[in-house]
Amino acid sequence: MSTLASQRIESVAEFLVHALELEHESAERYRQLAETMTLHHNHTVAAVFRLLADMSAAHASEVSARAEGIRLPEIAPWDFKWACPGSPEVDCDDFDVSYLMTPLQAFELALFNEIRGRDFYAFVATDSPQPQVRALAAEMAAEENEHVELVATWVERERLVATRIPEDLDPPNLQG
Amino acid sequence: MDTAIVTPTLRAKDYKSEVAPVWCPGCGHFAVLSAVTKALAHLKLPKERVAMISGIGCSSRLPAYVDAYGFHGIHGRALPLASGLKAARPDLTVIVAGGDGDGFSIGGNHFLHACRRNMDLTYIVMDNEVYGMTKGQASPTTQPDWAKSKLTPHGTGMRPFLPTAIALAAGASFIARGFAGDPNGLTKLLVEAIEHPGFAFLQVLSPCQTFRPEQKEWKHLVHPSDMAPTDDPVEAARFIQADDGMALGLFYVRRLPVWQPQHQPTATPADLEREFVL
Amino acid sequence: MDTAIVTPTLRAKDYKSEVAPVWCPGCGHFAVLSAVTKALAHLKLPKERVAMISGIGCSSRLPAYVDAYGFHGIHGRALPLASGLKAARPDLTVIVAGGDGDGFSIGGNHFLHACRRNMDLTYIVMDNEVYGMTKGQASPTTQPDWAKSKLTPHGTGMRPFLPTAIALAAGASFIARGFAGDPNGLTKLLVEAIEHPGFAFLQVLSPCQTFRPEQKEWKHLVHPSDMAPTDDPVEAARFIQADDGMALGLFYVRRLPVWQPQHQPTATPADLEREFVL
Amino acid sequence: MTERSTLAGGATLAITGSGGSGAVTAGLILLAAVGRAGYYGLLGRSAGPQIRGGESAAMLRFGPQPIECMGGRFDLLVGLDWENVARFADELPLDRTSLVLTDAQAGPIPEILVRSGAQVRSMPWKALADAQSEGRMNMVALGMVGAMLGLPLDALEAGARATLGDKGGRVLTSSLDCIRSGYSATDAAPVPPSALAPPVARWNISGNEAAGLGAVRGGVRFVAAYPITPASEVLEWLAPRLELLGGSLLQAEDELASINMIIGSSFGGVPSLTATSGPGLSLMVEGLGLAVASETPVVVVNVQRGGPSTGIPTKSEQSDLNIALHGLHGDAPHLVLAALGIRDCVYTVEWAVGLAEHLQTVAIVLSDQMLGQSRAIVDPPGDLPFGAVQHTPLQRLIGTDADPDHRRYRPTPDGVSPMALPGLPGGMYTAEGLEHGPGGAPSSRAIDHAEQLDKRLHKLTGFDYGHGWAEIRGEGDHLLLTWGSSAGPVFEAAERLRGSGTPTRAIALRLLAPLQRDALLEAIGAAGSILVVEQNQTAQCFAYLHSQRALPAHARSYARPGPLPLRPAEIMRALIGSHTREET
Amino acid sequence: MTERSTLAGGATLAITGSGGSGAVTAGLILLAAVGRAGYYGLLGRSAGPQIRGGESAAMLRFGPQPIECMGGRFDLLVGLDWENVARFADELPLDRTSLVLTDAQAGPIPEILVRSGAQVRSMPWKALADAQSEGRMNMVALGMVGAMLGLPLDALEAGARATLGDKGGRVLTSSLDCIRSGYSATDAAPVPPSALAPPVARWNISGNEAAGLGAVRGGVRFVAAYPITPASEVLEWLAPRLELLGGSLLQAEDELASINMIIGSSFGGVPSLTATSGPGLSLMVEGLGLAVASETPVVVVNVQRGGPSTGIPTKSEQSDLNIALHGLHGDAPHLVLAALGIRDCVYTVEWAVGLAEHLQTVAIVLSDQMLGQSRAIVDPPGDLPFGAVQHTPLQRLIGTDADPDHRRYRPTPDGVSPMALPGLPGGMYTAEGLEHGPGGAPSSRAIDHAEQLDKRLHKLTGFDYGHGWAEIRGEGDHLLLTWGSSAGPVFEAAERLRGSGTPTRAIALRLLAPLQRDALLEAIGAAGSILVVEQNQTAQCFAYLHSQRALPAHARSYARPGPLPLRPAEIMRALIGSHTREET
Ligand SMILES: Cc1ncc(C[n+]2csc(CCOP(=O)(O)OP(=O)(O)O)c2C)c(N)n1
Ligand SMILES: Cc1ncc(C[n+]2csc(CCOP(=O)(O)OP(=O)(O)O)c2C)c(N)n1
Ligand code: SF4
Ligand code: SF4
Ligand SMILES: [Mg+2]
Ligand SMILES: [Mg+2]
Repeated sequence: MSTLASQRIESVAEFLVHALELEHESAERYRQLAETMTLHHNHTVAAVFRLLADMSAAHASEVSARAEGIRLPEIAPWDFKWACPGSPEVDCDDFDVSYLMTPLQAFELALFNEIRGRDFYAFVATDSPQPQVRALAAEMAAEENEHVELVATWVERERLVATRIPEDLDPPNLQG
Repeated sequence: MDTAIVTPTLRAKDYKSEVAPVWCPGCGHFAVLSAVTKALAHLKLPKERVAMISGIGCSSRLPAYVDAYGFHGIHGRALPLASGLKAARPDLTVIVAGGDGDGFSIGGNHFLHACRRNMDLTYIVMDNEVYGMTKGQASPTTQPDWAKSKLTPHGTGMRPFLPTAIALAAGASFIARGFAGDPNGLTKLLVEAIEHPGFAFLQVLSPCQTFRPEQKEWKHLVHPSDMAPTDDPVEAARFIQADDGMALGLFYVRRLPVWQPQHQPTATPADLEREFVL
Repeated sequence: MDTAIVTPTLRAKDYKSEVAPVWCPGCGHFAVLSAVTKALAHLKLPKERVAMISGIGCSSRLPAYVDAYGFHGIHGRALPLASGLKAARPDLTVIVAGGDGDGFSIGGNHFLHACRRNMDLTYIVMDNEVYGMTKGQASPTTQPDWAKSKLTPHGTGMRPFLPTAIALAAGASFIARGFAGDPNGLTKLLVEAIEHPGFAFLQVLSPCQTFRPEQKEWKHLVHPSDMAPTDDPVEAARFIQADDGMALGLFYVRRLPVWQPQHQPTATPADLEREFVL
Repeated sequence: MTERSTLAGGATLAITGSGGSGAVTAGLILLAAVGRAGYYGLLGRSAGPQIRGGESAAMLRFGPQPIECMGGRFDLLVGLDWENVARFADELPLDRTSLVLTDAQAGPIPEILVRSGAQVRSMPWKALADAQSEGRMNMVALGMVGAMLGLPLDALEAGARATLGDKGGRVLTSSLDCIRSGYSATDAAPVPPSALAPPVARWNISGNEAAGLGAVRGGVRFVAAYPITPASEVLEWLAPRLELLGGSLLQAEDELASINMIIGSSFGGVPSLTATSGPGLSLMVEGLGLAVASETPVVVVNVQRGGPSTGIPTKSEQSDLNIALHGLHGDAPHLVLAALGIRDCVYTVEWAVGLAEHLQTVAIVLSDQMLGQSRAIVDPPGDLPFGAVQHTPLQRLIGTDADPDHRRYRPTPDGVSPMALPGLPGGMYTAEGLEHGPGGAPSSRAIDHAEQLDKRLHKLTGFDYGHGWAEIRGEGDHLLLTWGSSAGPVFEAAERLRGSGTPTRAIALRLLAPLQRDALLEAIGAAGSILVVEQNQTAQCFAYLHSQRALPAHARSYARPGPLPLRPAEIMRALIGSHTREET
Repeated sequence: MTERSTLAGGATLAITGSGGSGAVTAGLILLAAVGRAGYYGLLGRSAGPQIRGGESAAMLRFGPQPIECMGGRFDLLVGLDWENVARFADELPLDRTSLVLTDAQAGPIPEILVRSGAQVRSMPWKALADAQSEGRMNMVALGMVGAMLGLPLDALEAGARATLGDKGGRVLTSSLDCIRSGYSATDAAPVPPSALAPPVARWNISGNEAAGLGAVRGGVRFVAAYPITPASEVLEWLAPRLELLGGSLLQAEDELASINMIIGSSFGGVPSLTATSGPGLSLMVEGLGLAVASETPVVVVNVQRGGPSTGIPTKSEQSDLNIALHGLHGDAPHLVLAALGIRDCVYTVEWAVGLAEHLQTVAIVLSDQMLGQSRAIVDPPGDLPFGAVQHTPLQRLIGTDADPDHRRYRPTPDGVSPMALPGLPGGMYTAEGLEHGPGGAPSSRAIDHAEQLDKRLHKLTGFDYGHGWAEIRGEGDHLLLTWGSSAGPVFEAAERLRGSGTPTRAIALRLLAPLQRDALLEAIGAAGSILVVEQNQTAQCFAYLHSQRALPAHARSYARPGPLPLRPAEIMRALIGSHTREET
């Protein structure tokens, strides 16, 4: 799936809204995953997702800070210029999540997402007709790239210790 | 205008309640929850004017996860519950949510009549072609040869229920299909459904991670509808009969009279008593 | 052949029971009774192999008037009653009869699922667009502006239920419309319906003399369908969407897999017990 | 011929005839006429199995005191014709002092009536009717009977106007002509116009109308329902009138829908009700359980008919007590009330609405075909005369902005928690049918289950219902205990027993659940002989009272199914043996 | 650690763990293993609200005598991990003599367990598991526990093979490796292979499977049903097996359909059944009334769960007795039975089918989540050991060509009329839900109504049910009276009381309606102290027995709702006060 923006981003304000949405969405998605993993007692993976959520949230507030004083346009969820079905760090993934997932799988998922995020910024950094946007996007791409590298090291480290968690032999719980 | 009270804009997550979903991680229903909250945020609907109504099923757990008024009713009866609420309280935005079992099996009759009645409701069916909550039996939308449930060891052998075709035949005024894997498209459909005056039916393909893992493939099978939304039932019928069940979008939308009692009181019970006097 | 036992041929009247109908003189249901007996006679069906199943309503009184096995069940549940019977006894000719209230209002869900299931049943709905038995309230097929019932003083304001459209959308394999005022045409449709392997739905316009006297006009409004029976659902959908509700004839017929469990015993309960042994 | 009637100055009569003869219309006019003439009255009816037309009978009893049951015998039988009258023979007991009026032209009187020994008089109805341009035999007969009963002509005319008013001028004029012609053809002494007219205008009302009125008096503004005999008239009365009150009625696709619709509307804050009969109630029990569990107030008026299953739709019986009390799965405490008469339908339904709202629960009100489809001339019901004073008016405890704690299901001393209505900013919650904690979140914990079960039970059992739980009349060592519509014949039986020297007390239960056991045991006191009277096969109330240990061991049961109404004489016989005067 | 167990040579233990830890699977293997080792056993389970995964607990009790309830305390708690184990604290009572096994790596033991005072021992499960190529901690723990319990290794291995057989070879091999590694890592003395194996191979069966088996033994060949927790396994067991027997199961669109479908198939002559739980039963009551009125035999197995409304789907309760007895509108007598244990599900359902067929009526069988979803090692149930001899085998009276009179509903001395099946030339009739005459034609006549009501009641009350109506054990001045699944803890309580010098008799009712009142009163005799025990809030059976005047005035009630199972100790306490040995 292409991770490039579907149309050109034309202004700083527009770009900031995209960046904010990307980071918020990402934070929320990780937070949700962390909660569900907690509910299903997969604490290691929950912790991974919580960490990722915090990273995205921190990023979001950075973007917020940059947006200080700028009038941001309101963009409907479906009018964002993503090329993925949704924002790049959330809705490009092709990953299974399961309550039995391992930290390795979680980091791999995160790496995949962070790469989409970085690529988005990188694409805008070359594609936007607006030099200010290009500059800003390049800066963000660089930051995002640090994330990618960080997560990549985590993935590597996990690969060394990873064990396969055997499948759950227990039957599902009945409800309703 | 400087005196206007500005309510702070709510983000989607502000419409989430504090209750943690019991759903399996990876369940499509999460995306529906997220789309619902995005749509509410986009429409800037005051939380207290929204009512989420459901039946029983994994999908029907949705109301508790939205920070609005809610009613988690009984299996198959979400639509009448919502219809009664809307009839009595036209001022509310009433959204009904449930599963394919809840809505098309035990609740099929109410679906038919809700389509006909055309009250201003939004009905989201999270279709996973299975009964998730009761451990994976075939639902009306299950393919006839799906034989993984012990209750139907050779498959149901029945033609699948075609939700959009039934909705059209029953007279629904808004018929659309979304996909949990396309959350923003889904949000858009949901916003349109909520804004539509009348009964808006939104089928959402929402994979069941646990009992229908093969539905992971859906993301490769869905495709945008190749027809612009029509208001012509004949055209819509033709499209729907030919549809592979995987087309996404708004198929049919039509302005039809909305059923909503709204009477001004002109008498008191004491006035009515006069008719009995000899 | 001279040794063959010749059973005397039964005439239609031999299929009438001794019970006198309680219907109002002039009620369209008489014509349906007559068509049923004619069809049975024409098909030379042994009475004891025929089962007439119904719900509650004036129309649902039919079984007692036919000299065959019968079950006068409860309101809206004729189809499941018949489906259970047919599942257990595939050797019988099972005919289901009832009204528009019984079949489309309270019984709507079973109608949907019976169409999908496609068991070899014949379902006759005597449609008079009213609840006759309970003194004339609006039924699902009643026009929205019919305001003669005190329960709906301004009319129902709801789009009428389109039985043939719903049947088609739900997957019925035989869809036809007859008219009580055309008893021979009706008999022909009925014979075809009974002979059709699968779920045959026959809507019969059957005027209610008492609560819908204006239905006397129907005889001037009905007309033969201008389409030959089709097996193409798209074509049928187009026709039905454009139909004025007064076209008579067989609209749609298609060979589809018939749902019928029929298993040969290969074990005894004692055999099954072995699985529990440690 | 009225001398044998137990109430001085009244009579019991029936008008029979086949479809088109107008027996029922004549009965309706006569009821309106006796009302205008200052009497109380009660009009019941019976019909053959035909959907329309067919034989029918109108049964009227009237007199100077309120009429609460049809009584035991008929003074007068007006036979417009004799088609299939045998069908009604059980319902129209005649004896030697009864009088049968007919027109010889209608043919010979059926053997079964002849056997009663009643006197027979032939009247020239047909001839008189033929003499009019648009002669109506029923109206001629009505005129004659009115004169013989000593009713003023203007009362008959007014009755005809009230009854036929909407049929259009010609029908009315010709009917009035016939009535006058019949009236003047008798040799009865003329009666001064409306001699007995009471100071306060009385009401002419059916039980089903009364139930509808009780609903709106109680505050009901939304009804969803599915038609069913014999409850439909409740709905037909309500539909147009709710609109006048700013409310509405929705005809649902079935009873599963109707009960859930009113749960939805009530959740929205609008007091809501439905009406049905046995088969419909059966379909509602799952919904009722949801209302109990989610603490959403709803009221169901169940107009009972003969059971089981489709049973006898047009006849009365009190056989739905069991399902009303116990038809919900799980431990699902709720209110069950029963109307004690036609007029009492107003009170009982009004009270039920108030109780359901106040206690945030389900109230099932049992009426029956006899109450619902009979009409009566009654005193205007004033304000609700009973119920505990401190709770008046009974209404829902609504959450407000000022509430510090909006947990929907939080336990409170009386078990009732304020209910936030959609629209209240701070009150958001999800109503639940799953067991839940105080905030409404689903819970399967033992402690939450116990707490919520206890809350839902305690709010009902701990409530002070005042004195509306029963109607108690008379004193005596003998006790007749009953419920619902059997109150009428029971009260009359007790009164007659007292009159004939057998001091008898009568208790009719209006509130069946929660049973006011202590009050009941006190009211029963040391009664030497106790008979529990009800109209069903299996003595459902008798068993219920025993289940609550509210009956002494020597209490006996008199229970028999419908369709025939209970009669005072059989109750008297059952209580004190056969030495009571023989009347059916 | 097993010395405190009431049954010598057995133990009660629980295995807890979160989703994926395999606690339930380990429990299933252990049950199979104790069975192979010659013990009886009972395995229950509990889970969190998550649809899949989440915390769960398997609870096993085993011993040399049949195990009929979980007992009052746990000897051993095997904590694979401690996730949310507090949820189960109520269900897993521990005391100072209990032993908790865990792997210290699973983290600190929750406070609530520490407080019980139980000893705690840490085991190297994780280390042992990690040493295996596909290490499963649960299997290592299982091996260790098996060794500590004195089970032979071959029994554990056979248990694993039986339980995991269909998961594929790798899963099984690695599991066996782990079991062996755990087994050999204990210092327990080796046990000879399957030392205790009984002469007759016992069964490993759940209550829901047993109900299914009872159905087919009774002759059921058609089932229509709609899935619902906790009844679905009855259906899942039946669906493929009915086909082997030449029958079938139809998954219906809802419960309204399923009940009417089986009425249709039964009308066609095929014994038919459905299974459901409270909400589904609620939807079926209208259909059940039709079956009663039309005299069409059908059986409903109602696997009770916590109520009211959606309630607590996964937990047990005995709160559907009211609706089962009284949930039908009108006077609609029918049979109500309750299974007294897992093995008894076979008998009770088989008997119910026979009775329904023979008496042409409805039989509702009450099971519950605890019976239905627990598994047990039991003796093979032989032929139905009870019921009146003269009616064996119980089956439908089918009309034949030889019948002179084919009026379907004609009264007969025992109230049962031959039923012609479609296909019989002379037998045509229309089955009716309206009241009817003997031939089936609708009738609203009092005489027909009385006759048919009487027929339908009398055929049930006049029947000789033999001695299957209850199970009675022991003698004594004290009496514990119960019904359904509470029989297990009640029998154990009575046995323990007898053992400790308090002669106590126990009666468990299997046939609740029609109540065998005379036999019950005789069995109650002159008991000095009587306690009616049941698992619901409102003492439904206690009230019912009183309603039938089948209880002396001094009888007391011990009723409490679910979800916690009744325990022998609380019953003992309730019967004779607090001087019984303190156990929860
Ligand atoms: C009357 C009734 N019948 C059956 C059930 C059991 N039940 C609970 S949820 C469910 C099906 C849910 O399937 P669906 O609506 O598709 O939701 P999903 O879990 O797949 O999201 C069933 C059969 C019930 N709760 N009530
Ligand atoms: C559960 C239930 N609800 C309502 C009724 C009342 N009822 C009997 S027949 C009928 C409607 C009949 O209408 P239809 O099926 O159109 O038959 P028709 O009399 O017009 O032939 C109704 C509402 C009932 N018997 N049972
Ligand atoms: S069982 Fe299926 S539908 Fe239910 S929560 Fe899990 S994935 Fe979702
Ligand atoms: S009421 Fe109407 S439908 Fe019923 S019998 Fe009379 S004419 Fe026929
Ligand atoms: Mg589903
Ligand atoms: Mg009709």
